[in-house]
Amino acid sequence: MKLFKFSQSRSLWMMHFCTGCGAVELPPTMTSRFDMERFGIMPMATPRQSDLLLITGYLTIKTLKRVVRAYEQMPTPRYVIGFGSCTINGGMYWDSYNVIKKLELYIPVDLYINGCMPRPEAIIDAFLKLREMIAKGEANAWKKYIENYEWYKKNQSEVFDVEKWSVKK
Amino acid sequence: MSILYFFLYLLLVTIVGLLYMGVARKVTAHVQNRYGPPIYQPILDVLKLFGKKDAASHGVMHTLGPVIAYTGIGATLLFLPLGNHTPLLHFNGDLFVVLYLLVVGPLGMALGAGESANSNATIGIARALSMMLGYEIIFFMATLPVFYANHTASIYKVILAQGTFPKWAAIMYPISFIAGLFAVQGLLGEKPFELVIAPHEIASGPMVEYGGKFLGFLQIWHAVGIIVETGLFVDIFFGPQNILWFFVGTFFVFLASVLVNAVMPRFRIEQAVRFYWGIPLLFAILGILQVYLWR
Amino acid sequence: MTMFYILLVFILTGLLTLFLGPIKVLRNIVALLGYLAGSALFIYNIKPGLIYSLNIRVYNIHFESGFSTVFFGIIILAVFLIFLLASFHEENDGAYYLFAFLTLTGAIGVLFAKDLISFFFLFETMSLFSFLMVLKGKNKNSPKSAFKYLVWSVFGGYAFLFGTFLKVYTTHSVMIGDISFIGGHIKLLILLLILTPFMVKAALMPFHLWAPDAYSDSKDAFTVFFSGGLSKIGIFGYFIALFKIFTEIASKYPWFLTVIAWLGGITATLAGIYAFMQDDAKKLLAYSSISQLGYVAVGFGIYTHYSVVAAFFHALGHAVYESLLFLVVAGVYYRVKTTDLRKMGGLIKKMPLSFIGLLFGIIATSGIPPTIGFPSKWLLYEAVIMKGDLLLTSLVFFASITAFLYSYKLVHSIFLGKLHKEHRDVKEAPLGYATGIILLLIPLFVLGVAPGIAVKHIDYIIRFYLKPELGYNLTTMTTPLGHVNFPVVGIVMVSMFVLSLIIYFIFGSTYKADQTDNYTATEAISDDFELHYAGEFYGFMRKAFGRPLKWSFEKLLNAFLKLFAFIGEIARGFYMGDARVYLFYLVLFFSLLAYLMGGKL
Amino acid sequence: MTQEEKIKKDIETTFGELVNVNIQREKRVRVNAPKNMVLPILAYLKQRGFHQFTLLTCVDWINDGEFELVYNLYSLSYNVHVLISTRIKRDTETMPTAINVYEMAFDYEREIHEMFGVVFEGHPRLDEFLLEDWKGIPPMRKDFDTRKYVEEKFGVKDLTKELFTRKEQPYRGPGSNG
Repeated sequence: MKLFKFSQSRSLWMMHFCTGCGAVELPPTMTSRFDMERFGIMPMATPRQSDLLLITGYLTIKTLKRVVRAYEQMPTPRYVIGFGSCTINGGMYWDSYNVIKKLELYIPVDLYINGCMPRPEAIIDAFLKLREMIAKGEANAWKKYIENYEWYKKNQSEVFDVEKWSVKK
Repeated sequence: MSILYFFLYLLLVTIVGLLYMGVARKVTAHVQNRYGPPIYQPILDVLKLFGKKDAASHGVMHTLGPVIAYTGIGATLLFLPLGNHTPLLHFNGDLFVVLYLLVVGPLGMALGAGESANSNATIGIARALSMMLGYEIIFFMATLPVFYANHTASIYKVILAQGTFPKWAAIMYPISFIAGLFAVQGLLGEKPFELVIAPHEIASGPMVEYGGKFLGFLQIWHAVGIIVETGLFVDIFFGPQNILWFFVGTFFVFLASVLVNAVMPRFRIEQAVRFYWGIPLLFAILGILQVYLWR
Repeated sequence: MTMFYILLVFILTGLLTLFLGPIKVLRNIVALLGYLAGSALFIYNIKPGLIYSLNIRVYNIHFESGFSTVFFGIIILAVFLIFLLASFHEENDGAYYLFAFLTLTGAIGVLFAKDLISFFFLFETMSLFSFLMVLKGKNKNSPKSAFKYLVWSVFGGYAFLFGTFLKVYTTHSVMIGDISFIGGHIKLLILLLILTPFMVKAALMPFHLWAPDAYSDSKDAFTVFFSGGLSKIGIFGYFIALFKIFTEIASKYPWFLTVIAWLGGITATLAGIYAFMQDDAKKLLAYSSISQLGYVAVGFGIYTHYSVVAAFFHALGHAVYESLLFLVVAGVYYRVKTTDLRKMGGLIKKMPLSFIGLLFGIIATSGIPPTIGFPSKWLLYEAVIMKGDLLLTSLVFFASITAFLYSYKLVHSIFLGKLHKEHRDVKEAPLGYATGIILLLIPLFVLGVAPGIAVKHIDYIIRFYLKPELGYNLTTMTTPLGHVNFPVVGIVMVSMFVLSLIIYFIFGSTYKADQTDNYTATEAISDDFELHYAGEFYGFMRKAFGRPLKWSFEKLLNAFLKLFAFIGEIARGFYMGDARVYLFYLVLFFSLLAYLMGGKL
Repeated sequence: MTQEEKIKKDIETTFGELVNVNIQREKRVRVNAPKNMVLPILAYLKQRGFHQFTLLTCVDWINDGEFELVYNLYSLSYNVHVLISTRIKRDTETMPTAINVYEMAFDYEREIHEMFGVVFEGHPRLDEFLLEDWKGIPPMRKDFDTRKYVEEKFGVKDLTKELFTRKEQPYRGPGSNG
């Protein structure tokens, strides 16, 4: 069990949901300057294969539906990193009619990176922090989602049609 | 006793294959001026995938797909000599048994991916099968002269018939050897023939609906596949080696393929198939002519 | 006398079913009983070496039974049973059964015939009634396809008749017997002419043009017999022509055999390529059938002991898995009323038994062990390499790769992928089809693991003609090149599968995902959303092949047709149907005559 | 005579008193026209070489009770922008669609319809476009109270307070200075 936990912390496959401007910070993170692959973090193509959902930037209602769907398709244990101020409180879209303000109302977030934009160093730092949390068994947000499923669904239903967008289980 | 022996055998090959994948990632990273993950990274990946709590299954065939894939490659391994190390069942089969068992894996995965009802997966499968019209035939034609010249269809006998260094088939039949190298690139699915997976285009193709332990299975399938495919090539072209040199041989064949992979873009499917029907086919036919002339 | 009775039983059964036409249940029972009586007679009484002659004034009928008679007879009778079981579910009239039984009579009779005249007579009976069977086909294209089939059959029949006359002229004997002693090259011509109808029947390129249409436009149940059973007569014909009529072909005209082998290889490859380009299940299977029969021709063309064993075994295998595939498609058609691959999908959840049938059918078609497809392919490769024709080996290998392509397309488009909305209430194929599937799955595995059962019999057929080189027992085969133990391959696969399953069950858990729960770039899809990728499945291969794919024998033939039509049009121009014009021609003719005669008229 | 002046003169001679043309600055000509003149002007300019329909925008003059629709055209050969501006009554008036002149107007008109509620007569597809499941008044209108809407919909009590005083501090890495 310990081995599994260790390998979970050392091998994070990431699905970066590039919703906004945050996406530009990821190429330097991946490529030779910062090279996140040395920590075992790789970008993956589909939510089925990923452990980590990285939400880079603001989420409009339209995108949130897709994020929730992607999150629900990921196998557990799964982790979410909110990236940039927009995921914390809406950031520069704080009074926009179409951008959600607090991501954690809709899906559980393990870790936020604040800043607008956070630099690649901050991203790497967040990854390392998440790694520590997983190893210690603190990154349990995915359990929260399963336990408080009704609550999350209620929050989601306030902004979009949950029936249509949830994954049928 | 031999069952236990086989377990160890399979475990060894799986781990070595995973380490090869790690090396591939490290080498690619260095080519791209990065540091890269540790070499044992794929092992961690596989452990993580098997430790996942739940994986989505779309039905019986979807579930069995990766299992059949691993079955096929594991069964192939039993018939494949690792160098001059006698395979467990070498007396029971030959090249064609190995070639046909080698297809069981992709077929299983194809059936599994097909049931997921995802068109990305099926496009990937359609590509994989079409690619076989390219590389598989070249690989076959490249190895034929060796078997024909040694008058056997058994891989083990071909190994023994070759003799040591200067009598390697690679040196005796250099044209076929080059054709074979072309084919190995496609056999391993490395760039520029990576279009079956093509993550940016069809979202990792056949694996699109596989997560958790299914993906773990596909990883170890790929790991054993690397050894089996390069091993077949090494067996046929590099003569009798002890098991250590056998792994060195497979490693260098794999390394060559990875280095090409690191700097190549991706072909379109019809380009890839047509590529194989061009220069590699010419080499393969010339190799066959060579064996006719020598005999 | 028994041989005559068997044919009589089949004819009488056919006539009885014609009169019982409207009463479906009774008709079916009579058909089945008649069939069973005939085949019981065949199995218990037909031993190799029976001879029977019937003299009707000047015309003598000579019947004889050999090992090949028993071999092919059992195949044809077995496939006919599958056909009968499946056809009970179709909407047929009595005449349909009459024609079917008369076709069977012809097919079985051909196997008995010892002289070329009765051979011709029975062969044409079979062709004629199978033509009528195609004519009673399932769609409005059937008459056209049937006509195509008839034209090709007649072409083959004339060639055979002409060959027979030549043989009688040169040897003064109508018996099927050796012609090696004839001087000059006329014996090759005789051989070629006698071989023609069999090449047509076994759909060897370029004589294959009737097959895709006739196979796909005849009724589904009949296609099982048509492809699985009747094509065997073509292979029986190869055997007759190459081994009984011209025994010394290998030493006298080796190039002729090479041509046959290469034609076989080209047939296998091209038909395979056409097969994976088809979008209709039956068309695909028709081409696949042609492709598989190409291997048989390769086996005969190589003309060594184990290549011919491979050819016979492949013919047997072809009968098993091609019947199975056509049967499954027939069952699917019975339920969903279409054979268009683009309109099906996801039926695995509704028709699991049919899926299993098709799955093992395609596994056998692809030649994967431990099924019936593997031993023959393995033997064939050994034989071709042994012969030293490496390019032909490569061609055959290419053909067997195309088999993977079309078989995956078939199984994916029908059974995998997304279930169509209108197929939600589809049920498993009815009893007749299901029984057939199960009956065919048994030999598929048994002969794949223990090919010795059949190889022993095949060896008896040909050991008289060729030096026995193949070492075999019940479960193994040894050639000078290699050795294979079929059960070991099977056991290894099964135990490896069990091991993988154990690994699978140790770790983690799975949950059942809905078909709409799919990675679609995280878009939510509704249940009737089209996700199935079936049309243009290998569309990109069109680009890869480029121009050569557009060439075909059919187009060449159509070009000839156009040329003839053009010439005919010109010729017709002379006959306007107007009396004055004829008068003008007459005047012209006489003035020309007068001119030529120098004005002496 | 510069290109701009030439264009201005041409429009004025063709459409006379009905339109008001002025050169705003270099490369930019503005035409103020009544509603029914817009399509003729568009058709004329297209024929005159303005092949590019750059943009269609809308301004909500809530105090006047009017929407101003601005059609932006551009000509590659003259290197000149022409803005055709027209005003229609809010809520009561409709605008004829321009897709028969410029196909490009299709999506712009859908967007304006969705964001402002302007109805384009003859447009074949004025349905949901950028917003999904939007209920209530179109969001770009001046009388749409964004803050109130945000507070209600996203469960944020007091926006400014929420922004600047947060109880539980999120994780701050070294890169973000704090």
